[in-house]
Amino acid sequence: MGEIVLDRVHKSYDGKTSAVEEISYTVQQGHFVTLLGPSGCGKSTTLNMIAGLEDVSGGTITIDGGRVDELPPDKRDLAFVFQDYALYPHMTVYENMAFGLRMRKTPKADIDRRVRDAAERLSLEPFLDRKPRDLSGGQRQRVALGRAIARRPAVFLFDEPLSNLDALLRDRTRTELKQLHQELGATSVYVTHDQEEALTLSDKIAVMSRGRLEQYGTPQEIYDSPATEFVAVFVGKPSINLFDAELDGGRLTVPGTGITVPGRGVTQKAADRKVRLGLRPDELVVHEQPQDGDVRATVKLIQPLGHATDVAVTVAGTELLARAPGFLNVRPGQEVGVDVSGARLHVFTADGTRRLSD
Amino acid sequence: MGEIVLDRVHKSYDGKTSAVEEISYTVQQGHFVTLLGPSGCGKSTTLNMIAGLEDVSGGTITIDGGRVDELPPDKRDLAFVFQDYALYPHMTVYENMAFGLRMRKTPKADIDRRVRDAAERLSLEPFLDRKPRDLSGGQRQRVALGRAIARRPAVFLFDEPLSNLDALLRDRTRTELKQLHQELGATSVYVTHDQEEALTLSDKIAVMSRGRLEQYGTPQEIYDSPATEFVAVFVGKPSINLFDAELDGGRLTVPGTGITVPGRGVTQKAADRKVRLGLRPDELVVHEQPQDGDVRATVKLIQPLGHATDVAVTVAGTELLARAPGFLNVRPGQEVGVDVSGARLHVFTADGTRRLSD
Amino acid sequence: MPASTLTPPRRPRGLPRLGGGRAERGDRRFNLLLMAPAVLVVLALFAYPIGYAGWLSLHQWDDKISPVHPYVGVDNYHQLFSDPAYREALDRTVYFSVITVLAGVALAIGLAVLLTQQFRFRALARVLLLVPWAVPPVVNGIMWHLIFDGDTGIANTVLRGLGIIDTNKQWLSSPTSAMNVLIFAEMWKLLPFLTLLFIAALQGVPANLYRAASIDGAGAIRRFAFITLPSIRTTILFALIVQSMWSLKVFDTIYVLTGGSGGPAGGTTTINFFAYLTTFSNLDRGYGAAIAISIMALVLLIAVFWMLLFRAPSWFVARGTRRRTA
Amino acid sequence: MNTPRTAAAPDARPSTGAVTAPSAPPARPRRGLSRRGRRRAVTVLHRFLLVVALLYFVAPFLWMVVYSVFPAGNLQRENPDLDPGALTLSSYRRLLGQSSFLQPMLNSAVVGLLTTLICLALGSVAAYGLARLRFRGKQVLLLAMMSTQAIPVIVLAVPLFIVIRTLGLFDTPAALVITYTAFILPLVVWMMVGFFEDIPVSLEKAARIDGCGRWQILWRIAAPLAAPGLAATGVFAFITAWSDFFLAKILTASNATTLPVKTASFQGLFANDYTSAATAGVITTLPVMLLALAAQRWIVRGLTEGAVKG
Amino acid sequence: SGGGTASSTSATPLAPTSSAGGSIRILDDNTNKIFGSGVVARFEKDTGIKVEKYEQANFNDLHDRLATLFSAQDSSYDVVMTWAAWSAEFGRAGWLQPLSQSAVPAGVLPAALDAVSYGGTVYGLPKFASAQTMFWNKDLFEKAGLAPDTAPATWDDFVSAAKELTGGGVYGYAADLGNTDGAYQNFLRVLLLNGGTMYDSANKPVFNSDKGVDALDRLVKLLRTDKVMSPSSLQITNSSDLNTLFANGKAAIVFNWPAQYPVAVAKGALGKAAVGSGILPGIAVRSASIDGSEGFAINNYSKNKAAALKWLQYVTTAAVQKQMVQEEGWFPVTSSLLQDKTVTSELPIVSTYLQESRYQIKRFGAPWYSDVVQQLSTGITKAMLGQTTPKKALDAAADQASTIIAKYK
Ligand SMILES: Nc1ncnc2c1ncn2[C@@H]1O[C@H](COP(=O)(O)OP(=O)(O)OP(=O)(O)O)[C@@H](O)[C@H]1O
Ligand SMILES: Nc1ncnc2c1ncn2[C@@H]1O[C@H](COP(=O)(O)OP(=O)(O)OP(=O)(O)O)[C@@H](O)[C@H]1O
Ligand SMILES: [Mg+2]
Ligand SMILES: [Mg+2]
Repeated sequence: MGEIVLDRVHKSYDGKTSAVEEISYTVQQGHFVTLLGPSGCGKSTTLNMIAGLEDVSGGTITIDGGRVDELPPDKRDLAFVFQDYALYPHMTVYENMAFGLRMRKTPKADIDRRVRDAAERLSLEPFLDRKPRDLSGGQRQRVALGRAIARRPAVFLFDEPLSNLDALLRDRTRTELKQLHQELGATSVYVTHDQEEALTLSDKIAVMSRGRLEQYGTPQEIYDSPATEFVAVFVGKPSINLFDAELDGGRLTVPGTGITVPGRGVTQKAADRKVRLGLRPDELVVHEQPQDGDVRATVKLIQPLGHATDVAVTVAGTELLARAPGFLNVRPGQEVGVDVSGARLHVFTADGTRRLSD
Repeated sequence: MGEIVLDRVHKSYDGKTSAVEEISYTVQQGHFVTLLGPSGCGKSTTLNMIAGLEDVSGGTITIDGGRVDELPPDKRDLAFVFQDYALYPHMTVYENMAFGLRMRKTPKADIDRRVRDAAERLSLEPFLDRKPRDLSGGQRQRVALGRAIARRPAVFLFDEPLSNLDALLRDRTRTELKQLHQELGATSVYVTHDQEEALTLSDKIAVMSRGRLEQYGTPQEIYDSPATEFVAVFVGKPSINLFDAELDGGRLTVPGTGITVPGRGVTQKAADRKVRLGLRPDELVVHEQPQDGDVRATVKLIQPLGHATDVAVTVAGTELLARAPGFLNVRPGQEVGVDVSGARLHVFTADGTRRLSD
Repeated sequence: MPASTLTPPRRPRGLPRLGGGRAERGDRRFNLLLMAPAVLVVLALFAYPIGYAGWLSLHQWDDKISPVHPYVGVDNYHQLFSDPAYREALDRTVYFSVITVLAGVALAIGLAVLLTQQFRFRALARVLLLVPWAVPPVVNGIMWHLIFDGDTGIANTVLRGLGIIDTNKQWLSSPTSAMNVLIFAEMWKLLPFLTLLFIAALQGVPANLYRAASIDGAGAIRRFAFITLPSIRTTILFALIVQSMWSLKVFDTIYVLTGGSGGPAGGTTTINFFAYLTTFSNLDRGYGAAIAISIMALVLLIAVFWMLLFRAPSWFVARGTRRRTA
Repeated sequence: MNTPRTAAAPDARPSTGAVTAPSAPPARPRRGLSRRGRRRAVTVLHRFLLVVALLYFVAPFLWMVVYSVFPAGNLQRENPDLDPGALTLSSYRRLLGQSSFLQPMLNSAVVGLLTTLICLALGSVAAYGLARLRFRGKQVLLLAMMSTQAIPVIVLAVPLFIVIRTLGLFDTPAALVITYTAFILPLVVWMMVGFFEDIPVSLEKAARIDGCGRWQILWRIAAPLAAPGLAATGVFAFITAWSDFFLAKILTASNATTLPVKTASFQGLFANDYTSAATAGVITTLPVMLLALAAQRWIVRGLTEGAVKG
Repeated sequence: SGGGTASSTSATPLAPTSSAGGSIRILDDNTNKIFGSGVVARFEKDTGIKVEKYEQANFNDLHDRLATLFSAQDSSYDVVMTWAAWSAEFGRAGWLQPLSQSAVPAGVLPAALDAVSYGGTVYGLPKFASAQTMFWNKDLFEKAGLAPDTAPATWDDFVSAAKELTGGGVYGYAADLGNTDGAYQNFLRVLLLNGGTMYDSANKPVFNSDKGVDALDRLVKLLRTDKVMSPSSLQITNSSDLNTLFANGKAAIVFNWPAQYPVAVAKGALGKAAVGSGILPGIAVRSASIDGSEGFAINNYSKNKAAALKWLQYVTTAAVQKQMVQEEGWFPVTSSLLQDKTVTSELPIVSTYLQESRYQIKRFGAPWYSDVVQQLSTGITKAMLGQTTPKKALDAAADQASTIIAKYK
């Protein structure tokens, strides 16, 4: 129960510009799929179309083989967790969780069992008689989850459900969510603009940009082999270093910086002399004393994180970010060496739309 | 110019409970000091007392040797950046930045020069004639900064100035802020509940909890040698693993788990048999195949982050979090080995209030 | 005890009981200073007249009959219970108020729903809504008189044109129909304000609640019943209270619509108008004051009734401190 | 005339739309068509109710305008004769050329403006203080302010009349300004408190850091930010003062008579003049109506947000 | 009769003095136009007294306004308009200045003087005399096959004529029963025509006598049984609407004030030839009518009573009275003018008035007038609407009236 197929789904609000351009992919039954992308890229629109809160402008959506795109939301057997939770403020926690069942004329006893079961799972029992306004943000979030769980739908949809929580709570709830999914095994589609959430939670990630689907794959595929420059930049923290580089007979050179590496595994066609080269900061090694083969760089800014230190350096005017483990004892202005030889290469065409390295 | 000394500063709003308990520390001239702590711990209250927005209930505050705690805010020569920016909605960006100078009867020409200078520094020139409502969140934030800079005060105060920005912008602005401080060199006191911000920005961090000062030190001191259990938990991401342990003749044992390590550098007094042991997740090593000396653990949850993977495991019922580099190929339920021998030990008294290890 | 004697006296007399240092005390003093004039003006302008009215109501004070005004205790109030005219006026007031308040609020909710939908000239429609609100009550009376005149009124012309009636109806000649015309006229005037209230309330209902409810399986009707109505509950309460006050106090329209008589046959004499007739036409000021005070009590009683019905007296109280979050 | 009644819950209508779409078995994909057809039916119904409602709100006033520009003879007959050739502004010319009409007009304007100014000045300052103060009696005070609206004017009419006469203010604009202030001021406070509460406290903190004193904060920060509220409240106060009939009738005789009183007087025993009454009605209404329309955005915000929150 | 004044004991009757000057303020109703458009100016020129203000107010508003003013002992106005009911009410309350006999000009009609007096005390001087007479539409009479110049002399004649006249959007009869005073007047008229009276000599209400019940019954029948009375009669709150109705040819017969005449004969209306004028048709008596005379009185709190009296007297002068008759159609207050040939030739209704004045013309002004009329008119309207019987209505009203009147003992 719960396989979702999007087939050339398309949405335009104004009939002219596309909020979502023909998107196709399959969410396997029981999978947790994340729609990841920056603000305005069409994530919510896609989710709303799956939910039936927006009409599709074109294409079809099927759930378990049945077309649903003309059905009203309540006929689609899914639950939705909103960013602002959308808890009914005038109902108690219990009533909030029971509402969907009541609307579906579930017998009273059944409702009670399922609500209490969901409440127990989320440790919400002490709050069942409270109104949402008497709960903390995290508790509200859990009620929103509970409302979805109590319904036991085939599909869960989440629209940035964690973004209203503070950092600590967000991490904790993320973990709970993952655990919950492991237990329930229901198909879930999850919208976020936070790459960390997407990586940690998902079976598969759909990275979107400006209404288009950039890449659809497992977290590891997305991180290790971003299909486009956009994906490379958007996924991974701190953000990847990107340079205009030249690919010449198997060697990659960043002009004017002295950075040059052998282009292992890079497929070159005639047109691809000018390329984009990406190097992840945590794969660069900073030597307080420059060593042989190091690129020489000047330290600009040091940001200690405790377990690691982000060092922004400039190499002949080009800025480069490296992440070194632990506290690094350098000072702005100091000259250091950066070893790029150990870094995996992410090479893209000059316009960033196609990956050249494997 | 700009040394701030807090001497047994104390605040009670209701005359009964303390929002801030007698706090003393010195913010050195030119330093960037962060007040770090969870919500409601008294950070803003402390900052407001320094600013003069709240009266002190006891103790004294001196700036550059002069007592200021009875002075009104405008007599203290400081600027304040608010979480919601507090831009005057009815004034243009220019007027916002000029307002403080106008109120101080600065000559027109001077005002203009200083406002334009600040605007240039923050790339705000194109927006000088706009009203705040026509700016994006990030731009507003910069105007709030600009308003402070234009005043050229001896002291900058910041109350969670980044928390209304989205993640990407927050990181970028944090970097800008750090650079700005490097350039201006003015004493700054910065409030945040985000440990990462505190670590990256500060010369010194004051960790607060429930109105009390837990620790005052450099980021490295705070991270490497947290003075209390609270600091250890609050600083560092992911959060430190903490166990009830027994300290016996130089060995630390976590009862029932098989975890046991030599208590290097731990000072034991008679009373400290029962202790708290902290191990940072990134200092634990996970072996997909358990090896000799490893603690045997069952994988509970895997959260890949791209550059690393967080693995939650259970060791005889006790949960433990480890962070391994790259993608880790394990599955929930799988048996793995955890090597704790390389981890730095954080040992505290049983009530968590005193550090025992060095 | 010892603890409090040790702390320095922080609280000057007369100031609200709160902690704080010099600056905070200064702030409070400043704010009190700002409040003082308005509070004093209102107190002065209400306290004396109300006291005076209460005093009047305890006297026999009929200017036409006698220049002496003996103290009569609660006789005037006693008369209220035995006076059939008061009873009738009260009945009419109940009729008028029940309809204007209940139907008014219900219709206003409906209109607000109409006007919160998306359509092209929505802004214009909401502007037009203000027309009746701006019309002074006196003009309202004149206007409806022109419309419902039995001979020349446009109402008859239109209804004849539509074939609904074939001879002119004398709208203002029977007590009941005159009362209904009055209700119709008052509704016209009061609906816009109530509608505006509800428009704002409806706009304040988060759209996501409706979406959540539709996902939960609620159709349009059930969304209205389970989401819309409960969400605008406090506004409904406010509207009921405010409209009850106004309905009990209606005067100008009656005066103009009925040529100052409250007729025909007293058919539009509500208690407020009755108080007027007693006080100013019959010059029985003592009894008039008693009637007026009974109205005041009635208004407060009804406000309390609505609050209890909604079990939300705390809402009114809480409103003063609640702050809108951005 | 039961049309507005049917407007009660358009949301509750969609089921009727099913008439236009052949009903389909539930939960089948093909039902989508009916979903669209139903939407169209709901739209049609919505527009219809809308037109009816707007006609109801606008037509009566327009009819009074018609009455004021046509000779009574054209209208006081079986079927009104709206020949545009008969259009005449003579009744406006006559009224506006009469000092006995202009004087009340001037009085109304003066009384309205003065009342508004005083109420705004006292009320907004008090509201600001109230919004910033936290003390135990605050809610009670606000409630007391509001409950002044529960007092029928008739209760106060005689005492007010006596007070006014004792002060020697009978039949002067001052009499009206004072009494209107009493009735309107509490409302102004009530409305303005909401507006001031909406101003973030951090703005005032920022201003203090920037060097503003208390009055300066009030004047330079709070007042400009509450300007929409002031405008709305001001318009509300003006309209209330301008529209009053009862107090003006009681407290004035001739010199200070206001427009509503004058307008009402066109229905006499021996000289009922419908055209003049309609004309006076239009003239009385127009200024406030224009004001209301001009400030409508603020008014809607002011009346509703000021009045009901949460 | 209950003429004992409660509070005017201190007031000595005012006699004219030669040395009147200064300025006065006048509050009139809005019946007359001639004062504002010339008479006031001439008065100022002729007497040297300045009229600081001549204000006209809505008649419907005036009672409450005057009562308020008086009870506040206000002196804003020196001269106020009065008529039968108010002279009694305000006079008894001590709010009007009693006049000495020497202040009353010679030849003032008793009926007109009655309207400004109460309990033997004269409180003012009349500005015009007025009584209701019958008007009929000769054209409609002709159309209905009735003799256009012969007025129905008895009630039954009137009813049968009205029946003939009713049809095709036209009603045989119309009245102004729409407000308190109107309902009372219409009843009082039939009551008098039926030989009845309002109060007995002890001021006990007797309008619910058999004559009274019969009178009201006849009135009700006009509307409900014979259906000759225009249904709009019940919503007409003032005689000017009635004027219009008759002038527009919608009602064939009306019993109305003299001001009906100029309206009916005006350009675009019926014209002189079509308007018949005669005395009211009787039931038990040949005819009778109700009085509508108005006058001016002096505010007892006035600071310039001497000058005020000058105005009162000036209004009764022949020049002013003649203008009143000619321009507005009201009857003059002095008998000499009533006989004036130029006046009668211009206004045939003046001779009708002369005829009518041979019969009883009453109004029963009393201090309790407004209270009693309020009760009575409610009963009358209910009876007209068929909501109660005439007997029940009148009995109840009489009961209430007794209670009210008892307070004045
Ligand atoms: N109701 C609407 N009417 C018109 N345009 C809309 C509507 N909703 C969204 N859009 C537009 O469609 C595009 C995609 O919006 P969508 O809400 O799906 O983005 P998103 O990825 O969810 O962004 P966010 O992270 O900010 O929520 C945006 O350009 C947005 O402006
Ligand atoms: N104006 C006030 N009146 C009464 N109590 C207050 C006031 N402001 C703060 N407090 C209380 O003082 C304590 C400290 O508050 P403070 O605002 O300083 O916390 P904070 O560390 O800034 O928290 P946050 O991160 O949520 O801003 C809290 O318990 C709070 O409830
Ligand atoms: Mg979104
Ligand atoms: Mg804070």
